[in-house]
Amino acid sequence: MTLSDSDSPGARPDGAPSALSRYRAMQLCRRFEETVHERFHSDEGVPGPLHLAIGQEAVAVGACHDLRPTDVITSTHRGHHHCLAKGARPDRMMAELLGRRTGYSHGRGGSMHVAIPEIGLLGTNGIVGGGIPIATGAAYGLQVQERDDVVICFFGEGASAEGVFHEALNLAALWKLPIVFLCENNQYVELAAQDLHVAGEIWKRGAGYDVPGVHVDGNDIDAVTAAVDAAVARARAGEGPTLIEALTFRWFGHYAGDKAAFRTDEEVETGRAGDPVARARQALDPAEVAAADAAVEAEIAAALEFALASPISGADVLYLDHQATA
Amino acid sequence: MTLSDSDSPGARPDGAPSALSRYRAMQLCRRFEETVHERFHSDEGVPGPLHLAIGQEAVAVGACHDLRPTDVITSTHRGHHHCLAKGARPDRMMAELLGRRTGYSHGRGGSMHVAIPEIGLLGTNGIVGGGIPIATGAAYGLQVQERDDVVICFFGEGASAEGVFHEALNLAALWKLPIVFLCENNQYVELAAQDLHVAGEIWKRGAGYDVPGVHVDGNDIDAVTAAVDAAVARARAGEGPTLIEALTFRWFGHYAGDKAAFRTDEEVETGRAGDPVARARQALDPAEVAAADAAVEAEIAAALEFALASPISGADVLYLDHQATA
Amino acid sequence: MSTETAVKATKYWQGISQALVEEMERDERVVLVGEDVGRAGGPYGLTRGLQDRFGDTRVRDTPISEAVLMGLGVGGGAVGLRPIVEVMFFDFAMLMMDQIVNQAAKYRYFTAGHALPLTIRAMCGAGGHNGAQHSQNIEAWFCAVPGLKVVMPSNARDAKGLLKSAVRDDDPVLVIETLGLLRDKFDVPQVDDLLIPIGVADVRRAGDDVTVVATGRMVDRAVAAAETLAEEGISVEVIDPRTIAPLDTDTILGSVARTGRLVVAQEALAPCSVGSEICALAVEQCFAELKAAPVRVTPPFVNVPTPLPLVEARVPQADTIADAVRAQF
Amino acid sequence: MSTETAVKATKYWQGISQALVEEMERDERVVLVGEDVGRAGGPYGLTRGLQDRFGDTRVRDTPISEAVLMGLGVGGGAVGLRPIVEVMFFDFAMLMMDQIVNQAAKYRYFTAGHALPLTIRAMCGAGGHNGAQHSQNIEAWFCAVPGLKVVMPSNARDAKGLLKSAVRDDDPVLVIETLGLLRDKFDVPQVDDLLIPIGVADVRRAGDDVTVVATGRMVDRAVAAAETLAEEGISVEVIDPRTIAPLDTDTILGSVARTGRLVVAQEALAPCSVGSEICALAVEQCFAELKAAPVRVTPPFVNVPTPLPLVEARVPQADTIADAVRAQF
Ligand SMILES: Cc1ncc(C[n+]2csc(CCOP(=O)(O)OP(=O)(O)O)c2C)c(N)n1
Ligand SMILES: Cc1ncc(C[n+]2csc(CCOP(=O)(O)OP(=O)(O)O)c2C)c(N)n1
Ligand SMILES: [Mg+2]
Ligand SMILES: [Mg+2]
Repeated sequence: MTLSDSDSPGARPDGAPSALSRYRAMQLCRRFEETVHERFHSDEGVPGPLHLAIGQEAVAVGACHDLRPTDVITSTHRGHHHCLAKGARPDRMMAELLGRRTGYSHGRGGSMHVAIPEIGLLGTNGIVGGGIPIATGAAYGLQVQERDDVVICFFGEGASAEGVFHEALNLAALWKLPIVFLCENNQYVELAAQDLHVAGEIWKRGAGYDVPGVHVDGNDIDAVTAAVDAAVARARAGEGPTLIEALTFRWFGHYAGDKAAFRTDEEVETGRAGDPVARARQALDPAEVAAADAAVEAEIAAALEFALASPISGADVLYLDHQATA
Repeated sequence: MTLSDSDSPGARPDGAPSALSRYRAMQLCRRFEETVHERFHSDEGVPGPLHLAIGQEAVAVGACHDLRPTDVITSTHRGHHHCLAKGARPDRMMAELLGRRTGYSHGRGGSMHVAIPEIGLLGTNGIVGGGIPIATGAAYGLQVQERDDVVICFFGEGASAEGVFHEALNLAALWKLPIVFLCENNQYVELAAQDLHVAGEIWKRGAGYDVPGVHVDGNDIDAVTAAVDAAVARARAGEGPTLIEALTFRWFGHYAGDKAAFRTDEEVETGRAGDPVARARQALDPAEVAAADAAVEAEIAAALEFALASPISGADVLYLDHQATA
Repeated sequence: MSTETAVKATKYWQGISQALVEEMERDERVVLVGEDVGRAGGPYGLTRGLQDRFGDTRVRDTPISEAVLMGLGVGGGAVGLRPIVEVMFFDFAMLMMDQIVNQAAKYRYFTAGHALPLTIRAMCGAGGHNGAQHSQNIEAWFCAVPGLKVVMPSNARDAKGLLKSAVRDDDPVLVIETLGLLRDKFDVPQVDDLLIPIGVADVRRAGDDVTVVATGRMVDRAVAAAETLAEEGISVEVIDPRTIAPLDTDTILGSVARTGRLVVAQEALAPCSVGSEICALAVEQCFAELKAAPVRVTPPFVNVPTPLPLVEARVPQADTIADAVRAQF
Repeated sequence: MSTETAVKATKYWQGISQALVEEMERDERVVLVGEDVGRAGGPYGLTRGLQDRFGDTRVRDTPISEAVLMGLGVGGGAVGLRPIVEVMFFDFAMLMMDQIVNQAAKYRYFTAGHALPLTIRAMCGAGGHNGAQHSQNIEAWFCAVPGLKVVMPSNARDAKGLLKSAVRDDDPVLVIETLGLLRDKFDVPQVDDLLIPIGVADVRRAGDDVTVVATGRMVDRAVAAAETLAEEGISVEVIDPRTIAPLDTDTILGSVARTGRLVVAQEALAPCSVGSEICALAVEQCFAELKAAPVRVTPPFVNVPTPLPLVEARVPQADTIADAVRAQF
């Protein structure tokens, strides 16, 4: 693979004032997912499951926009926005989701198995909570190497019920690891509302470990940015972990195709009203927005074109990358 | 096995005023463990590991003394006192620890594998935290059957770092299960002090789940009794779980034979000064105490005699109890 | 399968669903716990209606806490329930290994004889397009654990009958269901109480020249291969063990001793698998009768991909099995 | 093992200890994490002094949180460390299965080629008296997972040399050490850098009449049996695979093809085990050469008890192995 991931057009600050840059990054996530969502229902379709984060862009971009390529994140089964915000190339992401040879994992893995260590992305994950121990280990690795890089560990409110969340909080607090536990509360856990899953409030659980707990409006890009920047600064300074719960809303079903019929129209309307991309847009100069939108459209179009022009992955990819010697 | 476990002499209230009854139960635990400890260093010895709870008797007895046979507990690798306090027969316990055919598990399992469902003891456990999911499941079972029995889940402060502790707290709170999570903090975790293991304070972790958290002096039998009785009443009333942390002290090493040389003599002396059995004794009439002690000595002597008179378990026990059909 | 009783075309998932309803109707100690099994009617829709029918205590949605979820089965079973624990994807059992192997499987041993009537229903992702963490056939791990029984229904009749038997069994039984079969239709006999005994293999097709032992999705492929081979004059006996622990060695090895030839087809990877075990048993006990080397037909030793075409490119097809059989002669 | 180089009688635990020191000295990216590995010097005393020598960041005591403990190895390895994760008892790996099987083993696959230089050291309780939850030989589970290498040293030399090779390997390697061997002494060659290659079996004793493949504690028992049988005129070749995934099939099957007879001796239970795999491979690939039925010598299919006399009553002894060999003729 000759493509380089060093300078992704996705989310690195691009010289534009950062409010605009953040907006552009959110719009990229939004349009990327809308585009694969359309493909999903097209004839060719997407050869695997799709968990859309449409409506949750502010959490990913607010958290990742200001990170360094050497900072690390772990994502989830619903992680397109995390990947793009951390600098994944939309074209290779698109290729992976469409099962193309040029995808990040040769089109074998799809949405739940995008991992790009060279940009600090230790993977979306098919296992709920599966990224939490990895994030903790990465933070330990950074600490051992005395780097002032940090780790952001994304997980959902449903994942907060997994034992590893607690194991990680306790250990990270004991070791003062450079990590931010970012709970992306989109108010739904698979096929039901979160009332079945969360006792009490997640952000309040930090106190039991002497870890600061923060609650933030996950649809407000500035609020997320401020909360995460503070937590990241704390982590870089060696002061240990922070637990942030960002409240947002899952616009669609659990997976593309799931109608989430249990939700009332009002519920969905109210939820979508908090649209973080629209909110960010209002604060910006319409001309700049138009330019940014045009740039995003071009980038998405190019990404789709790249993916569709790439060969569909054949059986040969099954045998790759099992061992160094293989 | 013809012996009946219904009326164990161990811990059921025996008509004596309960302060004396509790004292007697603690003294039984103490003398039982001192006796197996001696055996451990004798020629014949004990054919397996021994984790002694000497010094922690008030936690087990304070929690179990007032329970019903139909109430349930789960214990740990350090659970002789829990078993006896819940009504296990000292003679069959002794036989199990000495590898005799008459032991509760035919002498195959030893100290870490004593499980007596007929008295509500779902087992000591070789897996740290292993009893926590079982306790939660038992509480669910009681709830389904609409019994007003309760579960007490014993675990150490070291075990509190296991993910299952958090999973169980969250689920028990969501479901209002009739369970008491009793953290027996003996200030040591295997071969080191607990500072390596616990961030913040364990009893404070309840708040994150809207579960009441209680901190109690684990060497004060009355304090433990009061705290547990309140939590049990709450559980029986269907009001859900309580988290109790009882602070006590591990008198000996992690296992019989371990010198725990890392501890200073002062540290050990100060810790042992809190002796819960001695404290309880002071509050009682010396004559009654003497009578209780004599009764305990007789019971322990009989238990040891029973065990030593029982055949050492032979290879035939290897094949028993793997399946109903077997 | 008796030809007298009336049969009805039934989807695999319906077989499971019917078993759940019948057993919960029959015995109020039977409960079902799992992720989204209640309010949502199950990730595959096969528990739809159960919560309305049996209440939200007996059909209970759990948080995403797999270790404690399995503990609900162990502790619940210990205090008098007959729990059914649903594992949404078999792979997630990796988060439950302690409760299954160290606790449930050893409960009767530690308690010196007390029953633990626990049924674990795990949906194996084979045949789906959910990728390397949702499609693993790890059944062999459990077949190596004393105290566990493991069944693997390959059709709707067995999915129903084995599950009903599992619920009535007094020891932990792991029922491995297969995602790729959920919407396939099979004939299911219309009897009051369809019980398929645990520990009894099913001779799907009688034959004299070679024994093919197949599990899960490979069973119907083996039968298809047998039909093709019949036209070539090769008489194939196809055996579906149904219970993979303990194996019905009388039926399986009896057939091998008679035919002298063995091909095992499975979706699990080859190393240390049920197929390895069957081959090892066959050679240990039928050496004199063997006319050719027993072989295993399995996927290559690589991860399961996500796109369906690649999934199928990786697993044995009827042709693959037929070729392996031809190579026996 | 070369007869020229000087050897020194070394305890199994010392071999492990030496490997840890040498590798941590050699490469500062190497770290050791586990329960009580630091301040206490390890549950078995074999990491004593390491923390003083390498500091409490590189030799780190963890809370009792097995899933995250393994995550330290996965995440640490992903950002540039070469972590060694100690699993106090192999059985506790049951609490780490997701991190080992779904994450570590598949890291190179998901990342399309990135290395994960992770070493997992698990102490198998075989030969100890810690009971059914601390003594299980579950090695076969891991041998069935693409992306994992599994080694099982049976002596101090291999405990040292295989561990050193594992630490330098760019993929996850599971090193299964054995409690029952810790205090046994073995000759260890005194060379600067003792590396035992992964994937290469050790022919412990050459022979012509029968091949005995033995692992862990069974290796020396197989050698003892071979010596007895030599006096009876039976020439036994004893092979210690050392690496059980991937197996050195050239050496093992080459020997079987030559002798025509195979006995596999292991402490693991029979079903779906490494022994099953070796027998299945032998019959698949050496059918024509086989003169007798390959057999497995294993404990009966029951739990591991606590008292040592019962532990030994359950596992194969040199005599058991010798009898199995005699039965081949
Ligand atoms: C260990 C594990 N358990 C269950 C699942 C099935 N599953 C996939 S996503 C999901 C819900 C996760 O909810 P949340 O953490 O809130 O993330 P969201 O889907 O809302 O983004 C579940 C239960 C899984 N993939 N892994
Ligand atoms: C899952 C698991 N991890 C580790 C161990 C080894 N181990 C046995 S006891 C123990 C310490 C437990 O500490 P704590 O919970 O405080 O109980 P205490 O020994 O103080 O009674 C450890 C680490 C184990 N038995 N099981
Ligand atoms: Mg959610
Ligand atoms: Mg403790």
